Amino acid sequence: MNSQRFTITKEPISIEEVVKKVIRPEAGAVTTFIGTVREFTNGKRTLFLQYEAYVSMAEKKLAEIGEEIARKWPDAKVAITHRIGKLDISDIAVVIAVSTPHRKDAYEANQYAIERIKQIVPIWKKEHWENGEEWVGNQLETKAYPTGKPEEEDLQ
Amino acid sequence: MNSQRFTITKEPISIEEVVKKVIRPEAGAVTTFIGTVREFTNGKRTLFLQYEAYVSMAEKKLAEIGEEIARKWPDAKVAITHRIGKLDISDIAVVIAVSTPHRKDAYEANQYAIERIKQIVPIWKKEHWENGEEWVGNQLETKAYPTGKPEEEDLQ
Amino acid sequence: MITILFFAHLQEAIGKERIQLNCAPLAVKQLKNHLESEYNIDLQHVMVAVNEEYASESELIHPGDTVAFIPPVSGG
Amino acid sequence: MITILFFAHLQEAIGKERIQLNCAPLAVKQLKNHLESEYNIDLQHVMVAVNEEYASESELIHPGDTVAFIPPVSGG
Repeated sequence: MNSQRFTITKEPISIEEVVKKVIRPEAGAVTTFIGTVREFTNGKRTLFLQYEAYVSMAEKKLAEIGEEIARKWPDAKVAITHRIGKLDISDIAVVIAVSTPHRKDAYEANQYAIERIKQIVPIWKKEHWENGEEWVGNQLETKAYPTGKPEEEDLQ
Repeated sequence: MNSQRFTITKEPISIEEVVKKVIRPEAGAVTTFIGTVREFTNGKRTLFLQYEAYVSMAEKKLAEIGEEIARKWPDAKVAITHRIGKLDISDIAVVIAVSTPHRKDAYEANQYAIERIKQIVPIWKKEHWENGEEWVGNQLETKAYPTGKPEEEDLQ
Repeated sequence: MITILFFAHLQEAIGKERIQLNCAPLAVKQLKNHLESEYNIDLQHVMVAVNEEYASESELIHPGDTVAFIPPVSGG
Repeated sequence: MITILFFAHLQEAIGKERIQLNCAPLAVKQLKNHLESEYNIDLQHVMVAVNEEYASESELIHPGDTVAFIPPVSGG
């Protein structure tokens, strides 16, 4: 497992390894978000997913999310690992770990991280069903970014 | 590791084991809260902690928190493991895992669980410092429960 | 006979994990008063569980019951 | 020469991960228009990164730059 705090991997993700990167004596709270492959989306049965990334830029953008969090929650420490390649139902696609001295910040900063991942990190998933496959866009599908990039303000 | 979803243990807690209890095909999001032993509290350096529990009742109360969550977030599945005995700095005292189909619920239900643990589960910690030791009460110290028990409404 | 359990600082104050008491049915409040004077302890902010369920001050304790004194909890 | 990267459905539509283009400095918007007509693809909701940073439509692309077309992301 990569010792970098912000990383893209082709291997199964160890939750413990990601958590270890943020555990420290001054923090009493760690939250994790673990995104797993769901079998049914809008009533449609997924067989497996294929994740693809623009790896070098994705790692940069994950680190940028870490910097955004450091500005908003100065006491927080963050680590994010995202997996790419073929993932089966219930496989772990992403683990976000955030440690803070106090727990409320750990929840908030963690939720911020997953929302930002879904906005700015160049990773795509292709859903494979029994009768087809499709690259998934963002949930709005038609979101346009006037400045050519998603701003922090785009966070709902 | 105990296969029960709500359990008190004297052994180190495996995060992966707790998470496994809630991963399922219909849930795409798992949040965990990991409580670790913090070195400094109010500027005072902790050497280690001693946790004690009324084990049988504590496991019942953890399960009760699971039932409360099932009423508030019907799609959530929860598992909680709390460790007792001597814990060193950065050791894991508690792991709460919540899986839901959608992530917002997983954060909310998880946060609800830790707040309730701190109210109703008969577990106590004794802080050991360089020059003394003390059993820690609740943060308000003087909280009185008119009905003789903490109500759901007591949750801040 | 009722069984009474003590935890945390109460256990240290009394020097025992549990005691047994022969008594007629009595309210939680009465038992608290009895123990406060018997052991010179303060049970004001201490919750009581009868048979592993939190009980109010007026709840009756019967022979065979297990009563636990629960200081403010500090798990998590 | 600039290097152009395609991902996800764009990569499948074009049939290539990357192409290289000899051209004078040009705006992101111009490159988009060129590729849309060349490959018959829709780049309306596609973001552009120049050297791994998101770029606006008016940003200039220079020889040596790496340009990536980034369809709406779906990680997490």
